[in-house]
Amino acid sequence: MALQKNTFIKDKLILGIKEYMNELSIAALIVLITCISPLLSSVFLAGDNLLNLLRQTSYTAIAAMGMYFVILIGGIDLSIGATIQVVGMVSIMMLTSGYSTVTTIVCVVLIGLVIGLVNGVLVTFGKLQPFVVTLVTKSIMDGIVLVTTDGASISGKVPESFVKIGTEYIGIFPVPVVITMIVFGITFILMSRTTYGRRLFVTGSNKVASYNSGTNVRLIQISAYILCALLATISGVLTVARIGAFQPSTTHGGATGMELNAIAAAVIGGASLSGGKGSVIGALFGALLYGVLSNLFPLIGVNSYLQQLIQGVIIIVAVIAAGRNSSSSKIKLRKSNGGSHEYST
Amino acid sequence: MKRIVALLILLTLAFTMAACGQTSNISQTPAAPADTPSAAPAANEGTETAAEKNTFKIGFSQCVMNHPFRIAMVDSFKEAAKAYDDVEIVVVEGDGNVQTEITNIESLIQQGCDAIIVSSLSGTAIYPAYKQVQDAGIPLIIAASGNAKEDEDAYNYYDTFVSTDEVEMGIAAADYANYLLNGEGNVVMIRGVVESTNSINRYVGWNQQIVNYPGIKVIAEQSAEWLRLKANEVMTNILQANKEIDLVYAENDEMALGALMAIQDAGRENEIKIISMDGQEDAAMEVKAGGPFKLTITNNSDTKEALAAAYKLAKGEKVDKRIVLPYEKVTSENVDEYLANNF
Amino acid sequence: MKKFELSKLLSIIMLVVLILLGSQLSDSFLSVRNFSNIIQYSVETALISIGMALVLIIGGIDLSVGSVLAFSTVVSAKLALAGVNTAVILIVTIVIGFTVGAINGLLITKTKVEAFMATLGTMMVMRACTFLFTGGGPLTGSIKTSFQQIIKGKFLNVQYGIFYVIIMFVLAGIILSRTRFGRHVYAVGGGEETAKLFGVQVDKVKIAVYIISGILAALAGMIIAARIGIGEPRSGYGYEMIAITVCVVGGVSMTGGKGTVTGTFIGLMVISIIKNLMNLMNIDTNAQPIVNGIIILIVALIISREMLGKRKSLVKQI
Amino acid sequence: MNTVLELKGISKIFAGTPVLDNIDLAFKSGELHALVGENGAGKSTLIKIISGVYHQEAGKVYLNGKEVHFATPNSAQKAGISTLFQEIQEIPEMTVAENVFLGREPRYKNSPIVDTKQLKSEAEKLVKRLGLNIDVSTKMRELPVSSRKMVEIARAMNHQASVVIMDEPTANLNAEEMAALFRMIDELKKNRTTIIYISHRMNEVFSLADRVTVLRDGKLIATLNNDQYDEKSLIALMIGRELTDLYPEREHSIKEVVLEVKNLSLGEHFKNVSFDVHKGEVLGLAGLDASGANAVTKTIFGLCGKPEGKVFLNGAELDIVNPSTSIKQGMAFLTEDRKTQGLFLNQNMVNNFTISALAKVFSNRAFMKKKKERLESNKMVDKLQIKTAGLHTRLSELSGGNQQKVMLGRWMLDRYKVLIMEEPTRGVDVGAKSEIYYHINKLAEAGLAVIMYSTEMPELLGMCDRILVFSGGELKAALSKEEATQESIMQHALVR
Repeated sequence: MALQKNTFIKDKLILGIKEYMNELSIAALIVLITCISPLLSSVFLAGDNLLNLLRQTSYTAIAAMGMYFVILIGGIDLSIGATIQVVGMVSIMMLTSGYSTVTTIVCVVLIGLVIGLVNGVLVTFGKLQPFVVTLVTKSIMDGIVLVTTDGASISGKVPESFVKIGTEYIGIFPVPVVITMIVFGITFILMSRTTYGRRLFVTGSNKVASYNSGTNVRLIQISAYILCALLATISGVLTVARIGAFQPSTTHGGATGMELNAIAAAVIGGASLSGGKGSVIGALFGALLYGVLSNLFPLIGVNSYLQQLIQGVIIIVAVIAAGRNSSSSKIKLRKSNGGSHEYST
Repeated sequence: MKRIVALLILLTLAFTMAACGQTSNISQTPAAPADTPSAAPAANEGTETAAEKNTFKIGFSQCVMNHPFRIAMVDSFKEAAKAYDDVEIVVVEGDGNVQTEITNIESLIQQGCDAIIVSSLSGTAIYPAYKQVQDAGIPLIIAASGNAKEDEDAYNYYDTFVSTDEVEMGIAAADYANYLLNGEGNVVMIRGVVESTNSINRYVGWNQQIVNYPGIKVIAEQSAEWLRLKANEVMTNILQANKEIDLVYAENDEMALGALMAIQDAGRENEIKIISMDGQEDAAMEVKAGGPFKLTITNNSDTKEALAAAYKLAKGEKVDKRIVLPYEKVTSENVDEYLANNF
Repeated sequence: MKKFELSKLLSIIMLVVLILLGSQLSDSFLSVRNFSNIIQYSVETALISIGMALVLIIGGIDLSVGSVLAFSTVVSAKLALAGVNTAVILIVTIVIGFTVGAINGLLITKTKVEAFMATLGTMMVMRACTFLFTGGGPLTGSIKTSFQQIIKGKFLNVQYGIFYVIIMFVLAGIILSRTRFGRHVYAVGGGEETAKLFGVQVDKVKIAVYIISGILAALAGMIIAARIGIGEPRSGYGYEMIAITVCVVGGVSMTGGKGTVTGTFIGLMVISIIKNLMNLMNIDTNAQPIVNGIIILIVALIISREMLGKRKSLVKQI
Repeated sequence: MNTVLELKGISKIFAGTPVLDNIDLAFKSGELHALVGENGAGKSTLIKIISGVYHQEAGKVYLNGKEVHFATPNSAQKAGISTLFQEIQEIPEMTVAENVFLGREPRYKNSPIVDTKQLKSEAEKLVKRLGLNIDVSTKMRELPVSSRKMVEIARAMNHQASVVIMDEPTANLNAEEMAALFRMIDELKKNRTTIIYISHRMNEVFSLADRVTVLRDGKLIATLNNDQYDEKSLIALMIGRELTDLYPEREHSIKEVVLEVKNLSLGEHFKNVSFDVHKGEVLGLAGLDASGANAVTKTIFGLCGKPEGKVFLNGAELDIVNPSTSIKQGMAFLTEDRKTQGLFLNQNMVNNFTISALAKVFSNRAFMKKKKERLESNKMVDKLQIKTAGLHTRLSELSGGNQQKVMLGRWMLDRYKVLIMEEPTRGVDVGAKSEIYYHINKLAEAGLAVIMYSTEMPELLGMCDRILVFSGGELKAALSKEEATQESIMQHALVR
């Protein structure tokens, strides 16, 4: 008998722990930082600050969860910062010219959909590297924003209902935080409970095998880019709703840096750029870790360049740690044509 | 497990670095020697009793620290604070990213500042932070944020606005161009990062005024993102494309200097004049040298006024809603004096 | 050479078309002076792109080049301002590039970190170091020494920059196509484990390639310091993306194993000419990213079609 | 005969489990020494230690009496040990000549510059010696599989090694190429080169080996001269028990036609192919490289786009679009290369099992039935006797035979009408082979129509009710079980 019946429950447990090892360790780290934070700053744990922290984190967290889908299938999306810009611009332009909040949101969601579709189609049917495709779409969207606004900010009368999305609270939680939790809930269920999630996951692991076992790989791939762009859209709406005005920023820094933050968060959370690894929780926790540190550093008075330096080091160390954790004891040999063979003898 | 250990090591490292940074680079300099070194917790406890306190905590949020002007602001702020024996200052620096700025300002609020000075280039995007400061009941002073006019939203958030008027600077540049060209000529405009507030303001001012001089034509307008190297290359290409150029207007000195190099390389320094802004030392030197570089308009980086306003506001006194700092036109006439006074 | 390779010809055709188009669009385009300008200003991009091409051929990526460039710019400017001898500056620059490259290489080979993440980390760290080094703004004071001659100097009335570009490409071409190291670079990108089994010292080749990339980026930084005469810490933002674009347009595959120095040169010319033309024609600054993006997309699509066409296979490509 | 290479007390441990346990073995000069054993017996590990890929935990290796320690494959090669690995080792983007000389490129004296002329001419000479007709400037990826394998053989020969290790060298070769390989082996033996030969194909071992060493579970069981064993005794040594019959009997009850292929054509690959497959039948497809046999299986499953002609499934026309639509209509497909085309190596067993039946069996609308998934997967592990630590095990941690069983299990979780198999037992040891055959029979008995494409002749002969032989893109013969022999198949396969 290869497997005993009583191992069934144990197996389920191991399955769970193994699947979420990365996430658990990041969560532990966040808790740890929170616990030692009073030693560094008395302000960090104050109620207001924690809520602020969560709000600050929510924009990145939503984008990181979107990025997770693209990274999962072995792609990358460098255009989300530009997507956030376009979404913000269109929202404010529509709202200030009298469209209602609902109409505006429907419109920008459609725009997000189209952006994702374009990325996905170019990658899938254009047979182009995702890196190149999304770099190009980013460049084009940056241009569109600059041409439309002439670089100037847009402000004006924005309906109260829209601003509330960014500023109000539900219970004690700011709306963006609640929306982050909802997005997380939906994506979590999508990934863990639906066949679509399973197909995404295995497609990232081996595209050809997934195709051969009956997955519509092209559709899955395109859908991942659409999901990513949609979540970027949500992040964009939340950002702009908080501000109630739009400020273009196409050079480094600003929303343009969002793609790298999102990638870093997803990877710190255990995703691998070669695909087929990681989880939504990981992306969320990765973003949270990032948020905790970028909140804590100014409180304890770390110089801004030193902050950047530390962030860089964190990325490297986190990725090294994630790699160590997942590489099993087996030595794998990659075969020349893409497959791999273990030491089978 | 390994992962946790690794991250722990890293974190220790990070905080050690942070601690090191605190001693050298950081800006939490209690002006009053009597103050305890662990300023943050002490201040926090003390917020409730601000009125009875004999020191005031004034926060300064600088948006970015990659430009001489921005650094000069912070330096002058620290310098000015020394004149007060009951002021403690906290400086936070952003990395040019509005999210970081907002986080920083929130941290100033959390640390219980009695007045907050914000210097931002993020236009309207920073307004939520302004609102938070206002909501927290802390006086807000805007310094050198380059807002064109008191626009409605921001006006409600801040207590006073201390800055040069960059639109005026643009107008002055256009006037001087007209003077140099005698009302007629081809102008090349080199712009900074087009979406940055000061580029927009200088651009607005220039355009507003230049329509009054119909003889002056802008024949090329390209961005060089505030950078000397980019300006050098862009200008080289523009020189290639245009045989008749009379004047180059660059939105900052760095770009003007890059353009100057290109003009010298092309051997056209006798036909082209240059005007720009910022009043950097090397630009002033060029003006003094008497070459094509004719004018640089200084932006005022002195935060003495802002600090004074903040101090008054913290004490509960009233100040003017808008304090306009003077700008200075540096030309061959006053360049010696300028250099002697400032460098 | 051996067989008729359309893809090679294709990029040359694209270049020719672009030049013809340019001559129609702008009168000042087709002149010796303008082309010397184009090449003169592509020295830094050329250096970084050659390094990036090598890195892409081994199947990696190096996002840290822009930051390495910035760091070496401020360091060499500081040294030049202090009146240090140019040779010493050169050595220091090479040491900087070597160190960062070696760190990248070691991270990627020894700790098995994905190249993207490892170099993203060093990118942030080096950028931070650059600002910490200058304290934020550019180093004050202008360099007015012989140091500037490294780029301003002329030989036979031709600026050094043009020689640098020619020498670098010829050298890289020889190394990549004619030396054992060059073959091993292709082998590592084409099939790492196979190369290992065949006796190629994969890790050493990888580390060497990242070091080369680092050194070239650092040299580019030194040239910038000489060119503009100051230490500007904001130098090099986005250069990694420009270099990757140059390589991709030149037919270097991001999946490794494919790409040539000739291709990289053509890619560089295409990108530089587009930039030059947009300035010459005074195209609205705001619209430039759009034009740029669309041209790159078209070129990339053509190249990818061409590569697909060559792959004959029974099974339909997904 | 003197000893060239000697292993003393070699042990190797992976993840706490010993894979090799105290192996003593001596290889003599000029002999062909076969290593046999089931997958997991330690053969590949042993040769990887000899060739410097792995390092032993204990024990010593002596080459010509001197102790050696190879840090890298490179140092082993320099010492005269050349290895031909099981998987084709190549750089697809490089030319044949460059591949042959990779790592040892000829150079101009005292310079790092490669002598490309010499490189090319030497490669040409070598390729000629092997009787190959290929241009050495072609890129590897442009060659058919068998030629690529031959190039690799050329590379191994090129080292003028004193020891040549061959791991499954004939796996991708056609008959002519095999003959060329055997000629090369003879030549090498004449030059007193030692050959260490690993193969699952017993007939090769019998005809080529001077001595045979049997490994089982990491232990050395026996080393025998070629007159000391027969097939049965050797297999018994390998699996540790008597194997009654490799190809178990199946109840023959051929019923109605399930799949009807009518005048199917696909470009240059095959023309006008027509045949039927019956319920409960195992139909074999045989043919050399590019004969069309393999293209037919792939085409029917929808991997090659829309072909000309028609295919009927239970009387209704089969809509050939892509694998997804084929699976929906009741087709199942076991791919030939499990690692690149079939399995998700970094995923657990559940994900690998249930993927094809997700829509029909394991979901309610779009939602997964996770409990059912685990339950059924567990049942499948028991049914197929897969050796694993549990369902959480990543596929990369399983042996080849167990991986193959997982792939087979994937198509047993739902009711399919036709199962197409390509090389169902490639790289699988004898024990697992017989188990897989057993399950194929069970499936056929349960009413599945099975189409089997294989290059392993004994397998086709042992398993199939009928064998279709292809050549030059045409269906040349349909042989019944009685008519089919190795000779009759080859006769039709070689017709030009």
